[in-house]
Amino acid sequence: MAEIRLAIEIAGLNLRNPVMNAAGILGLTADLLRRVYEEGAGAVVTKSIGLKPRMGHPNPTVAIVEGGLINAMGLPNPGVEYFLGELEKLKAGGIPVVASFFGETLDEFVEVASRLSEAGVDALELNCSCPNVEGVGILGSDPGAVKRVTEAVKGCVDKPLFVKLSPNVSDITEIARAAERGGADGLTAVNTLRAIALSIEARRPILSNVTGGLSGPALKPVALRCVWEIYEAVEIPIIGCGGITTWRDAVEYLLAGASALQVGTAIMTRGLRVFREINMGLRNYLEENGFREVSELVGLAHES
Amino acid sequence: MAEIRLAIEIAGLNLRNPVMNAAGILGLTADLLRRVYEEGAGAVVTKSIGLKPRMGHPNPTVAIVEGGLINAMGLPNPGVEYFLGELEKLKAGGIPVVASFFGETLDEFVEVASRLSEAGVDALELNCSCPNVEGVGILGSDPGAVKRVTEAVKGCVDKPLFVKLSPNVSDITEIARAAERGGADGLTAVNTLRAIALSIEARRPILSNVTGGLSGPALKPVALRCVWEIYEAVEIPIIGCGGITTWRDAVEYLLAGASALQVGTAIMTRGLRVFREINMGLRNYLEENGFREVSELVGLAHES
Amino acid sequence: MSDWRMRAEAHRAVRILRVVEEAEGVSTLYFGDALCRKAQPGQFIMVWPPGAEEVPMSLSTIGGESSITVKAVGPTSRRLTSLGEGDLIMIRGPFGRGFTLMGEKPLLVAGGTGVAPIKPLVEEMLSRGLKPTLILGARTKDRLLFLNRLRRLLGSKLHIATDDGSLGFSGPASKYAERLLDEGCFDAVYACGPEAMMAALYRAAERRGLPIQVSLERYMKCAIGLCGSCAIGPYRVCRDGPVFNGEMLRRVLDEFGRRRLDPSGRSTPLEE
Amino acid sequence: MSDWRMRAEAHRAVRILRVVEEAEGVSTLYFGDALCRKAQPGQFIMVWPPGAEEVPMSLSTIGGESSITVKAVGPTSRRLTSLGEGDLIMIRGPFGRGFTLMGEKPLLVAGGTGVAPIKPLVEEMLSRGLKPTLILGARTKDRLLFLNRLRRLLGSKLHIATDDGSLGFSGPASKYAERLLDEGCFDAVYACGPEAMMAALYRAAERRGLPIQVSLERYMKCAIGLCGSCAIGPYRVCRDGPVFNGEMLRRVLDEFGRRRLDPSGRSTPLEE
Ligand SMILES: Cc1cc2nc3c(=O)[nH]c(=O)nc-3n(C[C@H](O)[C@H](O)[C@H](O)COP(=O)(O)OP(=O)(O)OC[C@H]3O[C@@H](n4cnc5c(N)ncnc54)[C@H](O)[C@@H]3O)c2cc1C
Ligand SMILES: Cc1cc2nc3c(=O)[nH]c(=O)nc-3n(C[C@H](O)[C@H](O)[C@H](O)COP(=O)(O)OP(=O)(O)OC[C@H]3O[C@@H](n4cnc5c(N)ncnc54)[C@H](O)[C@@H]3O)c2cc1C
Ligand SMILES: Cc1cc2nc3c(=O)[nH]c(=O)nc-3n(C[C@H](O)[C@H](O)[C@H](O)COP(=O)(O)O)c2cc1C
Ligand SMILES: Cc1cc2nc3c(=O)[nH]c(=O)nc-3n(C[C@H](O)[C@H](O)[C@H](O)COP(=O)(O)O)c2cc1C
Ligand code: FES
Ligand code: FES
Repeated sequence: MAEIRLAIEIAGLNLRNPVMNAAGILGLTADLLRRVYEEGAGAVVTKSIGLKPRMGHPNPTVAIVEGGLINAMGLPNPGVEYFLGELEKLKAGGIPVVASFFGETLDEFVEVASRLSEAGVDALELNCSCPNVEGVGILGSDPGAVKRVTEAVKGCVDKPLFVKLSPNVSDITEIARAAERGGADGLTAVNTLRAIALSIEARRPILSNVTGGLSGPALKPVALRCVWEIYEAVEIPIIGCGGITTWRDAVEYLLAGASALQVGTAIMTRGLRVFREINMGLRNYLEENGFREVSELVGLAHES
Repeated sequence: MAEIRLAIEIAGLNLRNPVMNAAGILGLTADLLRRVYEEGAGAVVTKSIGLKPRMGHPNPTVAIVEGGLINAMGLPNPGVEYFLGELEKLKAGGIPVVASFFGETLDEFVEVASRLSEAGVDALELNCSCPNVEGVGILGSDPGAVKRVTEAVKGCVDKPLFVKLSPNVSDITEIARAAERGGADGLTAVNTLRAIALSIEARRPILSNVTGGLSGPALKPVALRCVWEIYEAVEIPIIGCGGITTWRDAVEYLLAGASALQVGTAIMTRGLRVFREINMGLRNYLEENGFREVSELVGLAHES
Repeated sequence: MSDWRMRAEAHRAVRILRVVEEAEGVSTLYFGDALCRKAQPGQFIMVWPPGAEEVPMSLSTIGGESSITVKAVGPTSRRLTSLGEGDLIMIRGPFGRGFTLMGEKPLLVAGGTGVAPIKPLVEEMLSRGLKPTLILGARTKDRLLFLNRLRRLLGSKLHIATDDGSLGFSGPASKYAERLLDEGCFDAVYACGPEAMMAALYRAAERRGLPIQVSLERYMKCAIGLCGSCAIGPYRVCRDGPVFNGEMLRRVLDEFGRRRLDPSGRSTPLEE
Repeated sequence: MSDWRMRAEAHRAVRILRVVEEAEGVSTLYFGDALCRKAQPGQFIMVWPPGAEEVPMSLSTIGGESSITVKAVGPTSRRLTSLGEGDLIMIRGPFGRGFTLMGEKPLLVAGGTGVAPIKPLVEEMLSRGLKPTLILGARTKDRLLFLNRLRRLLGSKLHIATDDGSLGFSGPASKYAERLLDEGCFDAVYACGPEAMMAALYRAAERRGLPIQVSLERYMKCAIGLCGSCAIGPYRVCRDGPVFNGEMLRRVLDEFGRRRLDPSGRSTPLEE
């Protein structure tokens, strides 16, 4: 029997398997990201890094709802200057690193991306979709703005650039195409859905920021639809993200058109073993269905 | 102790309680809607009625996902001409009826609304948000189109008009304001989120239409956020809809700003007793928290 | 955690274990499924052979293995009867309310593929110590389904009726049933088959003051009680049925045996 | 069906049953909650008095009633200590890994509000037949928490250490602990209190080859192991902790007792 390979190639990156942590999940320190890699991830993704340190929103910053989690962390991060030290530690370990980043202006986007890029990350992920920060969140629904930011960043970095899209738009293919035209090497789909949780006893919103982003299984059907639509609209590869909890979810995303995967909320429900679980399940699925490589699954459901 | 009242007034309608079935749920026949009313609903909402009969999409038309249901019925309906007969039967029973309707052109919207209105329905609900029909779905994300359709319909009917909004937009307050400016007497928020379900065994989408609309608890946090945002953007009343399953959900929607409620998917999980369950729970909540009327709760969480 | 995806309403894939041709164009497809194992006789599932439509089918075997018995009448049923061992079908269910046991000496009447839900009902009745009598009807002797199995189960309590008289009573099963009802001392009636037959039996049972249950078919889309396309009067066949008792039938006499909704929701005459 | 909203991670409202002032600015808030009833000693909950922030608090009573013991040090803890009977707080949890029972004759050391998770640990140990000895430390005698209750539980196995010598040993509890460790034949060490104290005890235990567990505090946002803000080395205090054993501490010696992340994720020196 032929050997089953979990390794993938995406936008020039060679990864031992297609499963990463999602941005903002355990990505604040080198030590935690190293652990994510040791637990079996194919690459690690950092917290979204901005120009200046940010404390984020006051607690409560998370609320559980049926099938998911709403968070409004408010992009806490130590700022790019500080974070270069963490990247150095990570890169010393030879771990493939995708650096997520954001800015509040176009210049900030470019500056943060350049510095991360010089620090030797393997790829960049442009977060233009965080629904929680004024001046940044809006970017995600304006194709023109997405194209401009992507272009500006691509002009200054020589690393593969993924643009992470927001599902809170009328037509995600329009944004996807804008990013592609701007020179993105790949797309991450998707960030969280804007949502709210209320307490009927406190008679008020639970999150200090009032609204937040819905992640987890409740997000999955919408995120999967986004991947499906984007796959039909662009040529560049897609990293699927949203509610992936089991290997079955992973296979669904691959069949819908994702070439790689990110896992966030499932680390709450399954723990860090989720990376090994998904990879084991993927391997079995490939074997039982007569496939040899993950790439054979990508987009397969579009052919039916 | 003062008497607790579940009765509400919304856009001139006086209803014995605030809980209705959602459009498309059991709304094809007078007999079924009468049963919904007998099971305790405050008013009944019809299936979305168009000009001509439609068979809808082939099966499979529904798929279960974590926390919800994806449907792509394809707006099957007997056409307005035929449906007038059902309305006659319903009105003979003195049941408050909200007639949901749609068109594929502006003229169709006006014609269907006029005929339903003449048939003596108590209110109309303009479905501009069904994500499954070409030429209609698009309407829901274009504020100009929403305003024009609303205006045209309002110009020809003398019944309260609710406009039902889609959550698949970047900024729902823009659409809400467009409907208000077009003369809507109220808004129903919201319809389903565009979504997909795949089978990894069949390696294809489950729904014959590929994509469908996500309803049920998975939709709730997004729908509740829509109600929250719309409440801050317009003056007209809101009917909250999306994942309402228990009286707790109902109270959350009222606190977020809904004046009335619609229940769909919960009829699958709870059965038709869901209307009585919610109304009983609402009554207890009012009593235990020192309120006397449902209207006292509306929007209360915005004051915190 | 995967609460919803474990629900009976969720699609799942099963492989066909084997196919048995029961008559020309009628096949039984066997498969294994944990939820169908625990179904009640009379419940149905939605069956989707990928590439075709999804359609309702009664469970014709309930136990360690499950089965459906399909008559090829159109594109999807033909697709189903063309499947073989190892092929994959997607199913959801079981749905609806099945038969309720009543009486000690029930008379069961099955016409055509209507025997599908009646077979597991017979098995259930026997295992509970009831004494069922069954009239198995079909157009011709070749179209009698599960004949051997039912003979083994029921012995002399199995009666046959064929329209062409090629075996047993010659004429409609409902007519033969009236005769037996007058002779025997039955205390309940069950039926599944053409709706005209069931309507005749309903009248026969009512006249004699006997409780009756029949299994109805209507066009189904959601099968989970939401869309209303399977409506008959105030009932949803998919959820309040498919088994109707006399009290329910009494409320839908203008439709039972007469009319049904087409897929757009318009009431149209029943032709069978 | 409401699977997720029943999870420990979900917010729920509880009413305060009563408040007991333990010392100046330190109060115990009692409440009833089904999930906290089944917590392990050492686990914590997130507590949100609506209108203020949400903060982590150890469970100081585990059983029919639950409690937290709050020291007023800033806006939220002051708000909590100002609440009274009938007031509503939102909680989620219990979170993290609590203490694991080791040995037969453990030495426990609690400093300040660090006694909060130690009290239910003592109760658990006694109910399992272990023979715990506790050193209860505080700045002054007035700030010794749960003194009566612990004396009743432990009798002569309760030792006191105060910084000002107003009761018991005069000086840091960790110093007194070293003395006891040399005298008694303890087979395990547990500690909760200022991190410098716990670091001293860790070194003392390591030198003597004794297993140790300590309970750490770090800035927490999500408390469900996702955001990483409570990181210490490769561990999340909210999920892998808050109780750390010697093996875990050995991997974080550059941070334990020295540094912690501020809310933006920058490592800063610990000052206590
Ligand atoms: C509760 C229930 C139990 C059934 N049990 C059996 C069974 O055990 N064995 C069996 O052979 N048949 C059974 N049927 C009938 C079976 O569903 C139809 O024969 C099948 O759907 C035909 O589909 P088709 O594409 O082959 O034919 P088509 O040419 O599409 O239609 C042929 C006939 O089947 C009806 N039909 C088609 N689609 C549906 C649908 N979605 N829901 C209901 N009726 C439909 C049509 O209205 C028409 O009368 C049952 C139906 C119901 C409602
Ligand atoms: C696992 C754990 C268990 C704890 N158990 C107790 C206990 O039983 N009794 C008790 O009195 N205190 C306990 N604390 C400490 C308690 O959380 C802080 O005292 C409280 O958050 C102070 O909030 P404030 O607004 O009153 O003060 P602030 O002025 O905001 O801060 C005072 C101190 O509390 C820290 N703090 C503030 N917010 C948080 C947060 N979200 N997470 C962690 N630390 C924070 C600050 O970093 C600072 O050091 C525990 C902390 C942790 C991590
Ligand atoms: C606690 C938390 C923090 C997050 N922080 C970020 C972030 O900094 N940048 C970003 O692009 N996405 C962030 N996200 C979104 C995730 O990367 C991911 O898109 C989303 O959670 C959906 O995936 P999941 O359902 O697997 O969690 C965050 C999500 C969570 C739950
Ligand atoms: C089977 C089904 C059919 C529906 N048909 C319609 C429809 O005809 N018109 C409409 O406006 N909404 C339709 N909807 C959407 C519902 O009215 C409602 O907006 C949505 O289901 C969210 O509510 P829920 O979560 O309570 O189900 C349909 C939903 C379902 C599940
Ligand atoms: S098939 Fe939809 S209600 Fe019965
Ligand atoms: S607080 Fe521990 S990971 Fe978020």
